[in-house]
Amino acid sequence: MNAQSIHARLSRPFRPWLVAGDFEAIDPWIEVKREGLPDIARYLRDQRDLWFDLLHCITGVDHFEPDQQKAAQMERPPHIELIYHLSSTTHRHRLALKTRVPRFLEEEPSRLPEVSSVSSVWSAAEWHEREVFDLCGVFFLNHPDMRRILCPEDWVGHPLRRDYRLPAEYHGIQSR
Amino acid sequence: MEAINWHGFFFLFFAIVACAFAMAVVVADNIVRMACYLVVSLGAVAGLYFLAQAEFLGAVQLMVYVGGTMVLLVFGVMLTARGPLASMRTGGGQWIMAAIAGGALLAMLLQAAFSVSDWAAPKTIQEQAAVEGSPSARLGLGLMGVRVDQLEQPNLMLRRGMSGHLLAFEIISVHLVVVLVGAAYLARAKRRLDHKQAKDDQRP
Amino acid sequence: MFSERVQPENVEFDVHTDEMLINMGPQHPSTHGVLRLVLRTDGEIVTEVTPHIGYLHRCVEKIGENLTPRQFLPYTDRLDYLAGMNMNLGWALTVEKLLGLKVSEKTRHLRVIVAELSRIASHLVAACCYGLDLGSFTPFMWAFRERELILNLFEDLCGTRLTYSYITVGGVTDDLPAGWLQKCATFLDQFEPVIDEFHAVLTSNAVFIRRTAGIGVLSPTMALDYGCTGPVLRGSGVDWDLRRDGEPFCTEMYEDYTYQVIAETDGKYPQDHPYPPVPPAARLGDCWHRFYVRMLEVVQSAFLVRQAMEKYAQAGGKVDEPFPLKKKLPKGEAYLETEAPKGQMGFMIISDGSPVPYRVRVRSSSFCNLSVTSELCRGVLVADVPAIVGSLDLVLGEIDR
Amino acid sequence: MTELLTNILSPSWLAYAIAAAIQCALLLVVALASAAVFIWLERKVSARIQDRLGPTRVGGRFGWLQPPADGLKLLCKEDIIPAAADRLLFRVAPYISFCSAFCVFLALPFANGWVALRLDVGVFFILAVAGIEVFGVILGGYASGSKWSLYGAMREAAQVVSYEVPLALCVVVPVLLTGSMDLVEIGNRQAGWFTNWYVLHDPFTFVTFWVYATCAVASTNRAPFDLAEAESELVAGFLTEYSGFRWVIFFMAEYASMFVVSGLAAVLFLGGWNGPIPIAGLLHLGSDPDTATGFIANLLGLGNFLIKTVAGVTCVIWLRWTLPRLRIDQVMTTCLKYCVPLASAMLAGAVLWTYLCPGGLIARARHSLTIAAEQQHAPTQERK
Repeated sequence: MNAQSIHARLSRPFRPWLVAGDFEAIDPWIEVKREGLPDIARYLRDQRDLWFDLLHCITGVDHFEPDQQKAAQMERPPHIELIYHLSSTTHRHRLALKTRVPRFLEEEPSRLPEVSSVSSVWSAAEWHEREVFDLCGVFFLNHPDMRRILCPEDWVGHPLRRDYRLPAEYHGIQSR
Repeated sequence: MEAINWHGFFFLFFAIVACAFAMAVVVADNIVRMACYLVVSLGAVAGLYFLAQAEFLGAVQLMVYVGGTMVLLVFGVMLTARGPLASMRTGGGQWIMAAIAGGALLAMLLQAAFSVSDWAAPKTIQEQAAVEGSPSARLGLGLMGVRVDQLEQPNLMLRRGMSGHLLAFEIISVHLVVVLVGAAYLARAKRRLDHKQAKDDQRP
Repeated sequence: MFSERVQPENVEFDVHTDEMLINMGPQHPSTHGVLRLVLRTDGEIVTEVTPHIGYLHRCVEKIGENLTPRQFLPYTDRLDYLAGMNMNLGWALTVEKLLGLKVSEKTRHLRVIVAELSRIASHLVAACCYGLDLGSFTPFMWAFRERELILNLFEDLCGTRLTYSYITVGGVTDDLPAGWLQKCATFLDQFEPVIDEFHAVLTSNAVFIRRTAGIGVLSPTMALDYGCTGPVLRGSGVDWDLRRDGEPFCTEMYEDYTYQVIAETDGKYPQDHPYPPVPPAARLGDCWHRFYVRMLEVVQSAFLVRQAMEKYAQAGGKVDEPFPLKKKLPKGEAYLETEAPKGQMGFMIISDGSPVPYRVRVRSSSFCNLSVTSELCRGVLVADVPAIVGSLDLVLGEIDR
Repeated sequence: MTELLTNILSPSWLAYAIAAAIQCALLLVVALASAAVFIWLERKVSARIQDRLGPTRVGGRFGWLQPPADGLKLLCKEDIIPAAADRLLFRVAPYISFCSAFCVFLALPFANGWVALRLDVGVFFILAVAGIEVFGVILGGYASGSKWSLYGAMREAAQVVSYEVPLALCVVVPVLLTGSMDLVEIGNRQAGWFTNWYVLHDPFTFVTFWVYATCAVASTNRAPFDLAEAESELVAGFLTEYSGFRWVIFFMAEYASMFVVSGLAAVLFLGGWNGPIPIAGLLHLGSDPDTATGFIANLLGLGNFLIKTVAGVTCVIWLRWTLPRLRIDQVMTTCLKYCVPLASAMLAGAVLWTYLCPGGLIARARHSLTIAAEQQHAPTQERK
């Protein structure tokens, strides 16, 4: 099944949640609203003809430009994009599922954006979501163990945010 | 300095070690150190047995008591240790109780010791060393049912009744086997429970 | 001889000892680097294992956002440092996917040669370090003896023994030196009979079987659920290998090669060599099967190298047409997973049209394989923890990135 | 020696003390030298098994100076006592282990009558004293204040205490056949051709020997039973916190006890100082060590004993570098489910055998053949 037919397959039950899709891209993708993510994920996994049993990866991409001039040229407003790479070992088809979250919850720079976890659908998501939380600063709701995973627990900031600046010091260690 | 009594010297040495470490067991407040001192004390007693040429008894002392203390130590560590070094402090009341009990036992033993007329004065080494034959062989034969020491009994009918320590030996063996089986049974996994519930039970 | 153990999570032991929290690692002989496992133990029984990672974290993805693809290539060597060639290959193919670049036939076969040799080296380390985890030191030395020969070949090829940066975007850095194929053939000739020694001392060893069979059973569904890939997944009986089942960009490389994907299907392994039989105590998905899959894949890889050498000798075209160091990348994003020795190694590159990628993502196979540890280690004995962790074949450079 | 020194030195107590010290030193040298040789042997054997050369340069050929070099290096190492350790016990523990391993040498005969302390309960003494070695390990493991060490200590306790049972049961079999616990007596009883060795005495003793070998390896904590120091699980077990000299002492104890169990196996089952062919007996050298010929016979016996012991140690080393480690539950299962019943059965079998067929299989066969031959030769005499 290619991305287009998957999109068609999804559009019946989830039409209001499907935002966009690019079936001509190098890796065809479908973008969904973040509210619908867990349901769509479960549907993708459980439907016999879809059967996406393998979650490869969750990628968080921070679309943001710290430079004011360049920021004006950006096509889309600043946001964080989450990309879920899925495939099915039985049907041998692939899909990139995307969803968008704001960079901060309610535009408050101290609050992380939230999105529902898919770790109940694929256990693999458990660690990937922790990694996205750690590096990109997205909080996953209903996650069993939302902690930092690669950085130390007391690390400040999320390194893969475009406006991240390395702390000058960490426990007495000079970093610059 | 011509005739230094080596036997007496070693006797004193082992006796002092045994007593000193026995005291140390009482005074120490760390359970593992206690066990360690106890082992030294029991080892010194084994040394006394060797000195008295009772090698069998000495080896038994080492194997049973020292080995037993080792097991005690293991259980002490496993079952009572909270934190890396478990400590047990004795209160004043316990000291008094222990002193009364220990003193009574000591008095009794002293009385018994002095009542044996042969022990009133030390014998010469030659006399002490004159133990004919090997004691362990006789003991072993006794365990297997042959009383070597009673062979002079002239009456054959009476001799037949004295079948050595075979029965006692058997009873002890069976007893030990039962204890072993019981221990294995106790240590065995018994009930099946839901893991989560078991885990919750463990948490106070 | 030993009856099948009852699942310990369902057993309530009458004799309780104090619960103890133990740090296994980050400095521990059997965690293969700086993995830290916190064990909650009740005597010898482990009730819970929590992996803590990140001791080698250097945020390679951030580094990738500041370097052009070819500059980033040496960093990929440091991911799975036991199979640097496969890491290079994964990154090179990903960038080529973004560029829509096709490499010459000669390059393709050359890549197969080095990738499969690298797989042999990695599997040898994995399989025999596993012996070390179980307390058997000798096969480890034997494996390193063979691996040394592969490293010598690589040294002739690119001058380094560990971090090769050999396969680059658009080709490889240099063609094979003269006489290399002959050396490689000599290596394979002496290596293939040696594999049986490993089978003798590990695979069919009674103690080894007792230590691994039925331990850490990973069901196929659980393996997929946790995103386990590579030999870990195939050890659970899932017939899935990206060299055959992956994206075209990955499978094209292995077109018209014959090889078998090693996975137990219908209760038996593909058989073209007298391997030791599967012991009756082994259950599909246990440590023994994961180990066995690796040992069999080594044979397949050697077979692939032989084919590739033949094809390379006949193929035409240049091998070194590297992508310019600072050329602008086309706008777009590409994600590609390749079958690395440890599992599926994924790279993602997102470009906004500048020479430097906007975002680089590294999907590590060991990372997902490790995430299943706490599930597998519930209720096992302390000695089983190294046995299970070792069977997953982890490389911390790849996990921590 | 004591008499000699008493004659020379004026205060007899000094002479006595010096004589005792010399004897102790001799034994100590044996224990330490054997440890050094075995360390070298272990390096060489493991190297050959692993397709390496092992030490080649230190001290010229074969790297024979490697153990002293190792020792020197270890002596120069920093002596570390962890902050959480029980300092007294931590220091004492290695010595307890080594002392017990060393004391065993007291009762171990190296040739006919060449034993420091001839006890009529020699076997029992050796088992009892060797059992104390584990105490040092437990103490060291506990006193280190490290959880890995504690694990090692607990495993050691469980393992060694369990394996003492089948070990003792196996040892009882030769004792039973000899009717004595005196090791010299046991060794002498196996004099003559190798068919007189207890391992070939009857099928039960043959099996007993292998059970003994298993239990001996287990009780010395060597692979595949080296759970107490399982480096891939417990870092180094009870040795985790030890370094330098104290570590060496534990190591020495391990090698000394390897020597002891191999030597015990040689005496109990493999004829001790009696070679496969009774050369000394054929040459009529006599067995009295005070005569010159008897001395030579005893030297031959010493050679026999050492060859057998070193062969035993080599097998133990070979095992270690070949097999993976068993798990603790498997170790205990091997002991309690297989070794103990097997050893008990073999004991019972040996008792039955000696009752039904005294003198062993081959001796018995030879005996019955002689009887048959006699009967053929003199049938008429028999009738009278």
